[in-house]
Amino acid sequence: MSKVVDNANQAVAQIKDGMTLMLGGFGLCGIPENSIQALVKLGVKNLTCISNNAGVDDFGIGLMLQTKQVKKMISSYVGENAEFERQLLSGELEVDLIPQGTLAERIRATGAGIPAFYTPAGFGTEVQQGKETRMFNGKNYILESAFNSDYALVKAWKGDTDGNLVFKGTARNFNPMMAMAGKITIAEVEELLEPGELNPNFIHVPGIFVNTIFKGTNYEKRIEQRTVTTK
Amino acid sequence: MSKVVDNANQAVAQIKDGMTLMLGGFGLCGIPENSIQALVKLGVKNLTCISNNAGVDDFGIGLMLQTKQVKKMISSYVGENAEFERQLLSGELEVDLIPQGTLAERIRATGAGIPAFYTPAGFGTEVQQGKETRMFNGKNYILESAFNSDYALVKAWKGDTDGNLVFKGTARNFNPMMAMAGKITIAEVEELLEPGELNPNFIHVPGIFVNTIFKGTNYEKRIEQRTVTTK
Amino acid sequence: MALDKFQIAQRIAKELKDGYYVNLGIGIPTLIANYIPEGVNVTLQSENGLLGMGPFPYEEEVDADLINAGKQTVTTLDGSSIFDSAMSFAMIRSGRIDLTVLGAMEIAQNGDIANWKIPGKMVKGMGGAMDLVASAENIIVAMRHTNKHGKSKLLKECTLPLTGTACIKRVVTDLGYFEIKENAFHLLERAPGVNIEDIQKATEGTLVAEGDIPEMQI
Amino acid sequence: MALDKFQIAQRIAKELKDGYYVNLGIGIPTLIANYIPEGVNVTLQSENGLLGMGPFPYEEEVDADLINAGKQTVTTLDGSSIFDSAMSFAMIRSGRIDLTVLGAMEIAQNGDIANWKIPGKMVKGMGGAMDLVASAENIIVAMRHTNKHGKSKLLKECTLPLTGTACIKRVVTDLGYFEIKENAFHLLERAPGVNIEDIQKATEGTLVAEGDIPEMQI
Repeated sequence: MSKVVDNANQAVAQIKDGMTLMLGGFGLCGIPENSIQALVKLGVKNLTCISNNAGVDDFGIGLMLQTKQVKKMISSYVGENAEFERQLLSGELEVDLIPQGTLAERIRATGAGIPAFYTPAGFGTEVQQGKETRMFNGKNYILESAFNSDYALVKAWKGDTDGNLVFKGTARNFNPMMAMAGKITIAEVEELLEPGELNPNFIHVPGIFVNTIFKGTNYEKRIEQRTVTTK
Repeated sequence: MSKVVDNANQAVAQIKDGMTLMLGGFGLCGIPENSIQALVKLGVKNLTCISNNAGVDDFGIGLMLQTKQVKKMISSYVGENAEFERQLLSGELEVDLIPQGTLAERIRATGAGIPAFYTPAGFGTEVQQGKETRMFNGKNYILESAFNSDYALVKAWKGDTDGNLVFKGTARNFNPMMAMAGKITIAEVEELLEPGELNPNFIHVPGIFVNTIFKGTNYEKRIEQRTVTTK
Repeated sequence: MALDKFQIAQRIAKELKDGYYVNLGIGIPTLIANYIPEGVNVTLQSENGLLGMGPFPYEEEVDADLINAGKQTVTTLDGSSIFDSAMSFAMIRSGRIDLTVLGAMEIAQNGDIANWKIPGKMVKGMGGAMDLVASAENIIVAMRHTNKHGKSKLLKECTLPLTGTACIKRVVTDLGYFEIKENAFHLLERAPGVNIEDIQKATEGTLVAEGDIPEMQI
Repeated sequence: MALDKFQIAQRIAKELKDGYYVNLGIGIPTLIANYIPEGVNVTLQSENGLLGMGPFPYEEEVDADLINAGKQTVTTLDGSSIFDSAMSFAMIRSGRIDLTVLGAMEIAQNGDIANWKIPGKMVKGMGGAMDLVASAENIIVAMRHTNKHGKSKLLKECTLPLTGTACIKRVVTDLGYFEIKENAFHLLERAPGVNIEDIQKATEGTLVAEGDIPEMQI
C-alpha cells in the first residue's frame, strides 16, 4: 500500500473532466507546479478550481486557463492575469470570489468534518447575498459551508513516504488545510524522505490526509514582486 | 512591553473569583502544573474550569477541587478522582460533559473568532438536548458554540519571550487551541528562550496569542498508567 | 465454546487491511494490536494526538509527555506524527479513520450504541466516543454478548443513554460475529462450538441466521 | 498644504503603541512601517501566514518561499512565526490584531467602507479585506480625501459595493484626521495650512468641527 508514485503524471492520472480541485499556494508561492503541468498535459476539462489566486498569464493556474481547462474559479483575489480577465468578461469563465479568511476556514471545515460555521466576514455586503445570517453576542455573522472537493493538489517542502508533510516559509499558506480537505490528496514535495526522518513533533500535515505523494522536479518558484533592500 | 514574569504567582495574580479558566492537558499530561499550584495559593473561588479532565485526587485540577475552588467543570472525561465524585454527588460541583472532539473544536472556535459551528457528535443523544440540529448532505448535525473564557493556562515545552510556543509529544493536546482561546493567555514553559532561538517554521502557537509567559519549575509530570515493555 | 477477550480481539484483527488507519478503544479493542496479521501494515491513531502509536516503552524510554488516550505510556514509530486535539478530531470527523473498534454496554438492532453512562452511577464522561461513532463509516463493536447479570446486550432498543444513533454495522461478541442491517442482527459466524440456539437465547434483539452459518476461524 | 502619502503614513505611525500587533494593507499603509516611532516595538502581521514581518531581503537573501500578502519578497525577524492561512485569519477574527490600517475608495459617515469593487470594471477580489474589517476593533483608513475626479471619498453613504458595514472609526486623509461617530466625520486635526472650509468643501458627508481644531504634528 505505497502512497508513492514516480511523477506528477501518474499522480493526477485519475482526475476526470468536471471535477472540483483544490490547489495550494498564495500567489505563485507554494503552488503545486508539477501537478499543474501534469493537468495541462492530461487535458482534463471543465474543472472547478478552488485556489486563493489564479496564477499569472504564463504560470500557475494561468497555464490551465490558457488551455481553457477551467470552468470555474473559487478564489479571493484574481488580479494578475489578463487571460483570466478576458475569459471572465467574455463569459467563458465563472468566478466565485470569497473573502480570504472565509475561504481558508471553509477549506479547513471541509477537512475537519464541519459542514457549516458562522463568520463575520462580508456581513452587509454582497458576499452575504442568499446566505443565512445570525447575531451572536450582538454581532452579525454569516453561515458559510464546507466545500465538496474531489482532489486536493498541494506542494510541500519535505514529505515522507507515509505522507507526512512539512512546509517552508509562507509557501505553507493554504496547503495544509487543502491537504486535509481533498477526498483524494496528492502532495508533491521537494524532498521525499523515509518514515522516521521527520521529527513527529514538527509535522504540519499528518500522513493520514495524504493519499499520493511524489518528488517534484525542476521547481521554478517564480517571484511576482522581487523587492530587495540595497546595501 | 515584556510578556515575561518571574513565576506562576505573578502570572495568575489578576485572576478573580467567578472567572472561567481553560486549563491545558490530557489526563495529567501537559497540564500547567505551576499555574495550578499558584491558583491554589491565590485561593480564588467559584471558578469554572474548562479542561478535558479534572486531574486526580492529589494532582492537577484535583488540587483545586480539594480546596473547593471549582464551581463547575466542563470536561469530556472525569473518571479518576474520588473527591470529584463526592462533590458531584453532593451537589457542590456542577459538571458539563462534552464530547472530546466537540470540546476541542469549541475551544478552537473560540480562538478562531467562529461563534458557532455544526458537528455530528452527540446527535440523537442527551448531548443534543436543548440544541439546534440540522441536516447537511443527508447527515444530522448539532449546532455548538464557542466558549467565553477569561483566562487560558497552558503548558508548553519551549517558549520565547515573544510568547511563541512549542510542545513536546502528546503534552500538546488541548494546549494550542486553549492558548488561542483565552481572553488572556498565560503560558508556562520548561525552557524560556530569546526570540530567534525557535525556528519560525516550527512554532505551534504564534506569540500573538500569549499575553504572559514564565519559566516553570519543579515539573513532576506524574504518570497515570506507567505501561512498559519488558525485555 | 464462547470466545475469551483475546479471541474476540483476534477475530476482529482479521478485518484489518493493509494501509488502514485504525482507532482502537480501551479494553478488548486495545488487544487487537497484538494480533495484526502478517504483511498487513496498519497505523494506530490515539485521539489525544498521536498517529502511528508504537508499543509500550522499555522502562528507560518511559516519557510522561507521550501517552495514549488510555493515559498509558507509549512510544512513537518511524512515520509517527503528533498533533493537537482539534486536528485529531478533524481527522476523525472527516472520515479519515478506516476502522474504529470500541466496546459497548448495549447495541440495538437499528445500530444505536450505548457505552458511556449508567443512570444512578457516577458518570465519568463520554471522552471521544460520541465523536468517533458519529463520524466513522466503519465501526466494529467488541463486547461480551451478555452483561454480568446474564442479560443480553444485543437489544431491540437500547435502555441506557445513547452514545450514538444508527451508527454500528458490525459486532463481535464472545458468541459470534454479527452484521446489523434491516433492523436486525444478522449472524455471520458462530464462535467455535456455539450453536444458533445458544446465540438466539442470549440475544434479545431480532436475530437473523440464514443458511449455513460457518464457525469462526481464529 | 495637503499631506503627501508619506506624511499620511507618518501621521498614522504616531498611533502605534509599544507591543502592538499590526496589519498594514497594500499602498499607503505599507509605508507606515518606515515611520515607527523610536522606542515603540510593533509586530507586523501578513495575512498570508507571517507574524513578525521583516524588511525586504538583500539580493542574496531573496527567498521565493517567503513573501508578504502583497506578494513581495520579505524576511523574518527574531521571534517571527509562520503559519497556515486558517491560523492567520483565526488571529484576525478573534481580535488579536491591535491595529489594522487599510486603504479605501469610499467611507461613509456611519463607518461603512467600500474598497474592493467598481461596477463595470474587472473585479480582482476582496482578498482578506472583508475578514479584516469585519473582525478588527481598531481600524484606521488611510486614503486621499477625494478621488482622481475630485469627488469626495468621505460620504453620507457609500455608492460602491461595500467591504464592511459600520466598522471604520478613524480616517486619515491628505486633509485631516477624522473620527467617525454619531453618524458624522468629526475633525480631530487639520493638515498643516489646510483650513476647515477647504475640508468642508471636500467632504460630502456630515462634517463636525467643534472648537479649536489643531494642526497635525508630523
